Amino acid sequence: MSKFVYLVPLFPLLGFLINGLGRKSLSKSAISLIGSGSILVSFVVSLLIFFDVKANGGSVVTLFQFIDTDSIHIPFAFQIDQLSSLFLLIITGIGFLIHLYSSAYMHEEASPHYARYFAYLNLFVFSMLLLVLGANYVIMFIGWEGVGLCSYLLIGFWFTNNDYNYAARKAFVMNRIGDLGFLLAVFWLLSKLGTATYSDVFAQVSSLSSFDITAITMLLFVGAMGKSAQIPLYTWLPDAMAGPTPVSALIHAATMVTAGIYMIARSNILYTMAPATQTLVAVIGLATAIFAATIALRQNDIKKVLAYSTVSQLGYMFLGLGVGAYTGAVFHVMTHAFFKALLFLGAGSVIHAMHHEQDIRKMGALKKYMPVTHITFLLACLAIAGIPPFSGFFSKDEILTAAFSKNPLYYFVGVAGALMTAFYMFRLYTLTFLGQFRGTHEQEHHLHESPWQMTLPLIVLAVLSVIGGWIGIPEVFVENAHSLEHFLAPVFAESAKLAGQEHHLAASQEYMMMGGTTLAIILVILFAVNSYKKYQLSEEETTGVSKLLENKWYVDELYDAVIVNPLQALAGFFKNIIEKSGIDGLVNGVGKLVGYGSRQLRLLQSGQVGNYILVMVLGMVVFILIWFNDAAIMQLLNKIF
Amino acid sequence: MAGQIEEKHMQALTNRSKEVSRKPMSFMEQLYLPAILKGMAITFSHIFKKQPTIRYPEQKRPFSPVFRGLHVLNRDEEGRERCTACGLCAVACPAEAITMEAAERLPGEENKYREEKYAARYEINMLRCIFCGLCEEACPKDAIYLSETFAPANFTRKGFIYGKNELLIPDPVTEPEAYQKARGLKEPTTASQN
Amino acid sequence: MSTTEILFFFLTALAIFSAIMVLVSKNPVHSVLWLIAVFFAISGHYILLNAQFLAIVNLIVYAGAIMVLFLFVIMLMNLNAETEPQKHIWMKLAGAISGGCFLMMLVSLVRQASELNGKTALMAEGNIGLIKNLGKALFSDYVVPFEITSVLFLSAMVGAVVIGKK
Amino acid sequence: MPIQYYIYFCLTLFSIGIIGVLTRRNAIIVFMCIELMLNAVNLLLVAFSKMHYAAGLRQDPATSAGIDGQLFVFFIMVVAAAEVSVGLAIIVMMYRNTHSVDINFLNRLKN
Amino acid sequence: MTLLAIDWILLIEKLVLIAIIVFASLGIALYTTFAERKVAAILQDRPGPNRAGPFGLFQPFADGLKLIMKEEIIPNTANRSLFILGPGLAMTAALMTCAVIPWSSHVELFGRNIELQIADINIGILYVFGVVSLGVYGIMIGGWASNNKFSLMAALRAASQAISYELAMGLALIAVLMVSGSLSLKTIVDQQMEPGRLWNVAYQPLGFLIFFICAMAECNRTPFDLPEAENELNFGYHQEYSSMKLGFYLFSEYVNMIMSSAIMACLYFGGFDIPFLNETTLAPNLAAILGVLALLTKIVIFIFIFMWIRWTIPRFRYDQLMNLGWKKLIPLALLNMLVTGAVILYLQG
Repeated sequence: MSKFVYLVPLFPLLGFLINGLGRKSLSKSAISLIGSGSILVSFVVSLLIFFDVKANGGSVVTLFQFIDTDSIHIPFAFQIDQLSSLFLLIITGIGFLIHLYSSAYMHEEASPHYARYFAYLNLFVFSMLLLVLGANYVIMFIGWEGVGLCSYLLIGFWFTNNDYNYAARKAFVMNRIGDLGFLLAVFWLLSKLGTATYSDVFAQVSSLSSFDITAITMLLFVGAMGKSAQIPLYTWLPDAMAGPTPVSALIHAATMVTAGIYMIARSNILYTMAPATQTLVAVIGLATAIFAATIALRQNDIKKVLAYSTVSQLGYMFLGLGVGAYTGAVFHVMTHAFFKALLFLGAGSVIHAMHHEQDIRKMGALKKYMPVTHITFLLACLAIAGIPPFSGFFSKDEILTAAFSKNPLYYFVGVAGALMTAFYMFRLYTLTFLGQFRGTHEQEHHLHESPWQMTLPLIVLAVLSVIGGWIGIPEVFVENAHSLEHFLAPVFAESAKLAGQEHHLAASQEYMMMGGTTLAIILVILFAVNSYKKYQLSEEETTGVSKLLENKWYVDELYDAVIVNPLQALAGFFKNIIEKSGIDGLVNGVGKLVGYGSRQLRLLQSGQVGNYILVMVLGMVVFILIWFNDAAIMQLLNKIF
Repeated sequence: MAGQIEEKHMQALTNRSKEVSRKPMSFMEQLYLPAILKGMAITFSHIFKKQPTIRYPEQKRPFSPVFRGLHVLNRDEEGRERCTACGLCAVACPAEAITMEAAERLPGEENKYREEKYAARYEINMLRCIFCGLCEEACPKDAIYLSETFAPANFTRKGFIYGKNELLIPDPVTEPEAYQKARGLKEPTTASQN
Repeated sequence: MSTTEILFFFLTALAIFSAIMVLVSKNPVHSVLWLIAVFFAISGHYILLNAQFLAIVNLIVYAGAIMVLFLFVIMLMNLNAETEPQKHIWMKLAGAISGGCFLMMLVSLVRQASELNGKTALMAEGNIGLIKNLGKALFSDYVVPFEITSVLFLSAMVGAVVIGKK
Repeated sequence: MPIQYYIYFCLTLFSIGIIGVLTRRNAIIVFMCIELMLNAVNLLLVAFSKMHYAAGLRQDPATSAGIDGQLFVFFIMVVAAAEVSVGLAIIVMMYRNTHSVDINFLNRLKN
Repeated sequence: MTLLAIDWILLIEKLVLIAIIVFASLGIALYTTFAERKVAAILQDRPGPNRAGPFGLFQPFADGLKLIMKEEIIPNTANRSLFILGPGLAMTAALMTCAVIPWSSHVELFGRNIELQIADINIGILYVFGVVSLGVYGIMIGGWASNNKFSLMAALRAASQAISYELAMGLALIAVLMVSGSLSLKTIVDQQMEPGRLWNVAYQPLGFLIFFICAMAECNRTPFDLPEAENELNFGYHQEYSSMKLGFYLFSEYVNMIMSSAIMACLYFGGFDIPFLNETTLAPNLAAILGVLALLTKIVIFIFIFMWIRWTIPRFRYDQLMNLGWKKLIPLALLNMLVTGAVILYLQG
């Protein structure tokens, strides 16, 4: 089965080509059929591969030599193992649902743009699959850049709006900063080890000095920061909500942003051997989780809330990675993919129903208009808030437990973040679905449940959000029920060996922690629902901390003041002073010199063919004279000098 | 269109006229060869056709009875000139080609001239003559008539002014054979073919 | 002196004389005709070398086709001695002198080349110039170049037509 | 016939061709002089071919040494024919544009 | 003296043969002009020239004498040397062809075996081809030297016509060469004489047709007599010519006709082969004389066909002429060549 792995990225690529080239001639139904169908086929192949891996273990499939020089051999190879097959399923599965959803959500677009959208989406899936499947950092980097490009294209999909274009550009530039780190890390690896293939790198990792490992992991983490929106490179993600909502669901919740997690999980051995980096990862992750959660508390745009929530959840994943709970991180990636995709799609459904109104203050009481969306959204909120037995509970609990065993401080800060999560999610839920409707009458009149293409993915994802966590039930509940850990064990075996036997918490302590947290969360939820149930639209200015939070801690302004403005000033200085007087003068001087010289030399070139030939013949005569009489000429010269 | 309508009303003079066809040529026609061979067969068949040529000096076409050739001044049976120089012919001539001078017959010349007056000089400018035959009709004495001789040749224009010695018929008494020949009584070889 | 030698020197003299006449003729048509004479002389040389095929091909291609084209063009343009552009006398002199120098250099080189001594070209014998042998070599060892020349011809044809149609 | 004779002869013809190119301004004559040079080379090739043949004949009576030279001549003729067709087309174009075949009129690469 | 090494007797023999053939050709050409007039007359139901001598047989001499006695006129603005060179070249090129025509097998005379062919060179057909391609010079030079635009136009027409039809002719020829495998005319004729073998026309009917048409065009015969189109070009390339120089041009046309007839006879109709007769059973001299007569008969028939066509078919228009040459005959000839090659390969297995 493994040798057919190339089919997985092939179908999205074909879909991209067909939709991209035939965008002027294909009908909308054909476009959506091709776009979604190609992902569905990929999903089926991924399933087969998954079961194959489960039964027979992983393998590496080399398609051809990509870069083949004397010192560096980089094959175009696909790594198929437990980790990548799991990600394949997430990408293609959720990807298919979102494609299906998109076919209805984007139906108002004109046919060529509709095709363009699906082509971008397919290209994105292709790149993401390449990222996940690559058997070395170079292939991964290709996919890494591919998803960056697609993200840029999709965020700026409505390119007639300039703000969206700026958002797209911001995402692109932020990602580039991270990518530079990634690229440097890959070069570092290549120069030290001469290879970028995972198996070779991990086998030879012990030959690297600790400085090298730390530097490489730091640089890789910079890459992850950019892609996975961690402090300080997180600001692009909220702005990226400019894109169509399914895009946010696919890229900014389920797949692309988890690329950083995947990359670190993939390189777990390197990180295990670099404790300093691990600590940094954990701290950054935790900081991001809290920081983003605080911002999310006061956001009023439905998608912005979800965006900051995503950033926050990503912080949790990094926390997991930082404390060595790789399985937990991956587990959270999976569950997060389910419920965050669901949330985004639900939000999309709401926005669809509200005619592109995104401000939650102007919604409310949608419960009775959109039952399916309401139920699924509620389930997702419960999942993300960490109420057992929904999926979020298990994954978040695993990370927090691991964090506690590393450092109790991590745990408490993490729990604080979780409480905030519960609060802002239910604030969102309450404002949207409960209370009374605060929008215009026209909107109220048009409120409706979304078509089946949109509700079907919601239902599927809701089911997954509910039961998705049951593959990782902690040991304390049921012995050996954590099937995900067993499945992923081979990937993290090496790290586990290095990290040594982690000391398990006592079961009672664990029960206590879970119970306490859950109780606190339920209280917070009740508080949130209660305080926002009667919410009325008011014009009064927010002040103090609220204002700070509403303005996202003024981070964008800070960046502008600290980085962007000085840089622009410097560029202005170079442009106006250095270039004008120095470089231009030099370049123009050379040009003038050459111009003068050629004006003089041009006199030689009369344009008369006869003269040229005459000179040519004379040249031949002289040449023959010298060539065949060199001895005589040398004698003559000797005599003279 | 107009042409076609006119054609309908126009009466065909012969049945050999053929309508021009502007149809694009068929493949066989584009080959040309059949048409060429047909044409060559037609020309080849002409090898065996009878030649209509009359080999002129030897063979001649028979003249019609009213043919009007060069003029002849006649004599009577005794060889005397019939012309009495009355000038009626010169008057009748529409081209004014005839001139003459009359003279009195002297005694002893009765055997030469039939009347008392005769033409001492009688000239016809053959370049002016239109061979209308009016002189012949005007002559009261049957002295001038138009023969079957035609297409005279000469080196100078003067030579075409025929005098009496060119015009007078040979004497039937002294040169009977030449006379017979000039009268056309003794048939020369004429064209047997038509 | 054998007949071959007499013929050789005769043809050589004819060729060189005609070639010079090509240069000095003021009338382009005369130049063309003298050039044809050169080609005839060279064909004669080919026959002396028993390269019959080349001799006749030389005639057909050069005299029969190429020079007809030249003549054609000259006649079409109605070029004659009066319209013939003339170079400055100094340029002519310079050209003649440098060409002469070139000839002198090469001749002196050949004179120095001792490995040529005693080498002769086989006259009036040998069958490699016969069409049979040439054909065999052409269609076995040189078949690819031969095919390529056909492509060259085609492109030349197309090129000439395109240029001429403008 | 000694090969030097042929070399001298062909060099002479070649040089006459060069002098023609140098001294004439009529593009057609220049072109003809180039043909003259090509012919000189052709003749020399045939002469060399027969020289090699003569050398080869001493070892092997059935030799075909030197046949390449004659084939090269053949190819040169082919190329010359192609060259002439295109070249004359260009000259005709030039004449149409400038009403002259003077190469000195062609001292600009534009127009 | 090494000059003595030349086979003098052979030289004399060849010179005599050349003289005979040249004069015979001229004689035949002389009478061909007469025949032309006679045939035209017969095809048009008239007797034709019949005054000079019995049946007008001395007519060609009268014509020749008239041409010679006419005043020589060289136009003032004409290029003198080329004006004179033109007809000479035309005549020379026309006569040169006869060098490779095998008039018959050999005769035995004075104990010598004399071949009735001036030179049996192994590339005979190519030689013919080369000479034919030179024939156009006579016309072009004459037309240009006259300094008359009609002459020049006619000359250019003649040249382009000759070049165009040479191609198709050569392609048709190649098919014959593929059948015979030799370029020597003598060999080709001998092959056709072999018992049990048909004349080449049986194998190459299309090729013959193309060759025939091209030969007509090369000789500037009607319907391809565009260079002499009186109604468009007054008289053609020899408009300014008079006297014997004009005679040369007219004559060379007839000589060309004879030579092309002879070549067609050799290539396609067995040359001097007498059908249904095995020549080897006869005495060599008798066979040779009969052979010459046979060849002459074939030539006469061809000439008759030439004239027959001339007096049947009207002249082509110029574009029709070019279309026929380039768009019909050349593709046809190529096709013929292709089919011939395929069949030969098939027969060889």
